[in-house]
Amino acid sequence: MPRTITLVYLARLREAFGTGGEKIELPPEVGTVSALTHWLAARGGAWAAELAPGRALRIAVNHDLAGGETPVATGDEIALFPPVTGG
Amino acid sequence: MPRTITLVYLARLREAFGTGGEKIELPPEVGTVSALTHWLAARGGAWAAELAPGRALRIAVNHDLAGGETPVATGDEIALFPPVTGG
Amino acid sequence: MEDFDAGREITALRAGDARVGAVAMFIGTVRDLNDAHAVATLTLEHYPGMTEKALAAIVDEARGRWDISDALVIHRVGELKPMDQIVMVAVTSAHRGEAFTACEFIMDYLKTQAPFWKKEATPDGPRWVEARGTDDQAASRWKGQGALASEPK
Amino acid sequence: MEDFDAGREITALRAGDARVGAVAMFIGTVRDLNDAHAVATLTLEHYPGMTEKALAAIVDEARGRWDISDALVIHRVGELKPMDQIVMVAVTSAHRGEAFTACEFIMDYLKTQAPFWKKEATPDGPRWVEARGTDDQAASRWKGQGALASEPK
Repeated sequence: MPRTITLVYLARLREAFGTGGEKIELPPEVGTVSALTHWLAARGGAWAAELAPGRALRIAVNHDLAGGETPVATGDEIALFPPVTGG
Repeated sequence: MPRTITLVYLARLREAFGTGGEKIELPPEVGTVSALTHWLAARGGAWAAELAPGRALRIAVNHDLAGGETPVATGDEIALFPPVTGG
Repeated sequence: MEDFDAGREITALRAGDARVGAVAMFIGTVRDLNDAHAVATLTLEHYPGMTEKALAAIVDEARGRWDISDALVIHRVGELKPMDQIVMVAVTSAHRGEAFTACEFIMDYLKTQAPFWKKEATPDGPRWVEARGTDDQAASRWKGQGALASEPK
Repeated sequence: MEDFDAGREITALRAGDARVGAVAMFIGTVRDLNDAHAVATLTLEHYPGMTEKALAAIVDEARGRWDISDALVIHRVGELKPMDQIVMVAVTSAHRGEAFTACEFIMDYLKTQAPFWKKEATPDGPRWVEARGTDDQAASRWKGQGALASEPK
């Protein structure tokens, strides 16, 4: 059964990746936020640069801020973005 | 030479004394705020009650808050009032 | 004394100053219940002459302590009713920390240093509002950094 | 996104509630100079869906921590210019201490938790504003009293 999730890219990441998001099929070994960002970084280029360890990155799963151990499941909307700067 | 000062009574003190103020001649022995309030308290009645030791009292000399040791001089405007409650 | 329009006052306070990034504001309003007394009307008395001087001194003190752009205090006197506005303090600054802190400082000092007195009309008759110990405590927070020149010795 | 009238918003927020004695408010505005960069325009991006949820969570958290009557957050998105209003936070309460504290809490958390991003147009080209360490410090002041449910683990 395909495990489809929606990825959302915001602000600087949206510009770096050249898209506001995409739908992807999760590979079987990706079960957490941390595994997902490693898997995306392996695409190389802007992905490797923006998702490198040490780059400030925030992730929301279904509109809630999430940590590296947060599980990723079919149907989730997962957003990647830099630290927020509103207000 | 007469030493005239202006006394101003505000809020509860104005009501207790039945007047918003008066001009008085300072007796020679009254040189400070503390001596002035003792001298006024000696009038008895509402004066003794409102100016009794332990009653919360604030004094301003020429529109600046003053302490007991603040000097009193000819021409001063001296205001007596309860702790403030604005805002 | 006439009511004020907080939005208009703030607009005027920051007009033309593009260095301002933060506006902190406080408005005090008349409650219909105070210390368990129902309040029909609230009468604010002040001490003309000293009031203006005290408010200016409080604002000057805030300017000396924090890097603020501008500050405004409006305080009404006379008879007010529940939900009426009593006082407004607004502070503009480049940054929010200074704006918030200076605004709270001005309110705390106004509550303990500015010559205003409240008299409530209640079902049991008129009642002068008593000063609160919590207001003295709030004002004393600021003492460590130097006291107001106009403070009692 | 349309501008807001702070005075009108506050009037609506406290309308009909005579228990309110204090309104604390903050307005953030666009500065023409930020981190030594001249700013011609500022574009606010957000994350529709999460933005509303994050702002509601921040306000709920403030309601849980302090005895406040009501709270309001307005945050604009899109292109703004120097001196434009960006954000407004207002809190009503019976007493001023709670109003001030809850208002400052909401702003501190909004700055670090709500999904908004600023991009400046400067003479040297566009520039994404970097998050400030001082904002994290400001938000961390509130940690001792229990954390937001939506915080990263």
